[in-house]
Amino acid sequence: MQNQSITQRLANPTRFMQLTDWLMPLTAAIAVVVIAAGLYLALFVAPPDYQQGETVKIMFIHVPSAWLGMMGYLMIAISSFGLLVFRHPLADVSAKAAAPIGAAFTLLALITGSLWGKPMWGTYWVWDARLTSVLILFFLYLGLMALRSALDDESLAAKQAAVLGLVGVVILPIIKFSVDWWNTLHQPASVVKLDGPAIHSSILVPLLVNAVGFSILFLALHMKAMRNEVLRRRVKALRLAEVERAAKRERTAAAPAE
Amino acid sequence: MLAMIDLGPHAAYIWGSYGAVALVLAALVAWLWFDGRRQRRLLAELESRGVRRRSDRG
Amino acid sequence: MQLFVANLVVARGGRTIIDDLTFDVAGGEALLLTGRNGAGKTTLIRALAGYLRPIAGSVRLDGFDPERDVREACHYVGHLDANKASLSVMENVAFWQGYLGDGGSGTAAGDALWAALERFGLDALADIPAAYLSAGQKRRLSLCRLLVARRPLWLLDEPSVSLDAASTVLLADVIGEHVAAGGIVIAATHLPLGLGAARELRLGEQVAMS
Amino acid sequence: MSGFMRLLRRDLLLAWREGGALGTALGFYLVVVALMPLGLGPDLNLLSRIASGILWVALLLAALLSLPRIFETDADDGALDVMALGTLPLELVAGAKSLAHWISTGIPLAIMAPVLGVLLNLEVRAYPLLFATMLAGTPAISFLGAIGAALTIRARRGGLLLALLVLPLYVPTLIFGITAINAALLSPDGFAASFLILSAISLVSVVLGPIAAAAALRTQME
Repeated sequence: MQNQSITQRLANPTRFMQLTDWLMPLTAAIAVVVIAAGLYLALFVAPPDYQQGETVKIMFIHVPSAWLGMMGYLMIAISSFGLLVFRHPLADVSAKAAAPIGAAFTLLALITGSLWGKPMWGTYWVWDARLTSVLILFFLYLGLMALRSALDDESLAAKQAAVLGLVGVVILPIIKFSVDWWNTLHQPASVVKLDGPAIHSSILVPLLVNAVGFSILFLALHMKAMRNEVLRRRVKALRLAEVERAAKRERTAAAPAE
Repeated sequence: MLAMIDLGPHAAYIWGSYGAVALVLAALVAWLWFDGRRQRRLLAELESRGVRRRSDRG
Repeated sequence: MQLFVANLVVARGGRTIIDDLTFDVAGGEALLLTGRNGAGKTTLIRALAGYLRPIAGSVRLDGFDPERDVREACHYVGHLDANKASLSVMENVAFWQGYLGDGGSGTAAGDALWAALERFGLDALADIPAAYLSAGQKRRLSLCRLLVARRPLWLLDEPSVSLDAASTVLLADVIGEHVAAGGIVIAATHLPLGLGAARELRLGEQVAMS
Repeated sequence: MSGFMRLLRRDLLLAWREGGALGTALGFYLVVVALMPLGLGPDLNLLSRIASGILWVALLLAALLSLPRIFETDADDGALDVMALGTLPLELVAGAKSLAHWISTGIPLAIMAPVLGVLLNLEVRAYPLLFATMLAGTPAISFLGAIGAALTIRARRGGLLLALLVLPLYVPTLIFGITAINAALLSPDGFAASFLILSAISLVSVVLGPIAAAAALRTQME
């Protein structure tokens, strides 16, 4: 059993709990340090943009939030695939735990984006392709959570949510390419490009540091949410066992009487 | 220290953005924290008892 | 205390189900309603509880506060359990205790609540949400409200459905105690509840088939 | 504690525990509002002009969706039958449940409305007006809606029927809610008259809704 792959070892919820017991706080601590560094660079070091002035500082949190909003959905899609195809025992836990976190980052992307849009475009919101597609991503998150909450049977909810999660993955390329396919107000991608980033390193470095920090934070939050979900399922199992025990006690108590 | 940096005419929007991020993330962390504590408490209660009687309640 | 039912006529969906029924039950008596399916057992019970307005006849409860409506003297246990899945066993009973009862003082009410849960073997499950319970446990949970709120007239419609043999005996005991304390029980049932001294009212014979 | 307060507390607790229903209503509100600009085109001036109307209509639809919850589950599991035997008159049962619906759905929807106003380029000075009119108008939605909810408990296709029955009852609230906002945007003193009528409609609903709903509940118990 020495050469189990990491996914196999993680597949066991008990092993997962043992591992994340120390890994989660560690990840959270690293995230705090990296984000602190990123914020320092963003607020004190990065120069104002020659076009956008100081508002470019919003980008340092807006872009990582948007990335993680999409990352969260990718996480759900992969977990859904893992559940439907490999019946991985933790896949559903992962998919369920990622939804509120991804939704929170998507919401942050929308909020910071509209606060950036007001000084730049003169309005908090425009109905262009990028903003609309991110809003639809947010709806997808809401739909996933609503579907789960509407189904009482947990294993049914897991499969239904996984199907929805996989169907919804088409939104990710639409978001990514919306700025290229439709000519919109939102600026096109400037970091992830085939011929290298189009922005100066004094702005790129804080952005990347923040992006890494936010990603690590996402992992820490996701781990914590998964731990909570594993515990919630244990509580559920124990409650069922308790009900069973009570029923059995009655049967044995009743037996001699008859 | 933060007050020293001059963010120009749009400072409110910038601080608003950072504030929103702080607020939402703090809410998320608080929710995860309290949810975790609640589940642990429920689990401990369930594991610790065999049969509960009213005398436990006081 | 005595319940008088005089010349009761009840119709449902345009059909006369109960036609000119007269009987009375004294305090300390249990009345078993029997008869084939559709003979009007449920209809009679729902009419006594005040859900159905009779076409003619009267229902009178002597010995109960004349200022108050008869329905306030009734406990009704029907086919449905009236439990909330997301409330715990205790929360369910506590709500009905406060809502149906006279809002007795804290400690006494708490004792009555725990006594009822223990009586029906649910005390170990007090904190478990009702969603987890089996059908029989849910049934016993809904029977708990008979004990936590004191009401003289019990109207029970098939109360032993989904109860196992031991719980049925328990229910018969609880009914027996209520009767012994001067209460009135009217129960519709297919099963013999083991109520030795109960009178029986056979419905259906006097109903004209249409 | 009175039976009214007990019932109110229980219904709020249930709404909180089964939070999915509120989440679905809020999500529905968001989606309906977001669909409008997609259908009308992204003309921000146009959107700004019709924003308060869209927000009000979408709020009505979202609230409508959550109305069956007032009585349906309690009717399905028999709790309503038992409630009818309490010392609390059925009118107050209906009142407590409508009030719980207003607190658990009407108020959150009203709070959500100004947030959604951002999507429709609503004028900033209209935000407090919108919130105030909705807070004053939503009690009518819950208490009149309770009538429809009580009438359709045992109906086939209850949800669609409910919309047909209840939406016409909402017309006065809708008209005066929007009139109040528009009047206030045009002249500072035009607000009061419409707002008072809106509040009066709500007050009348709070009185009439539970009476009618209780009558409907009595009939359906037979």
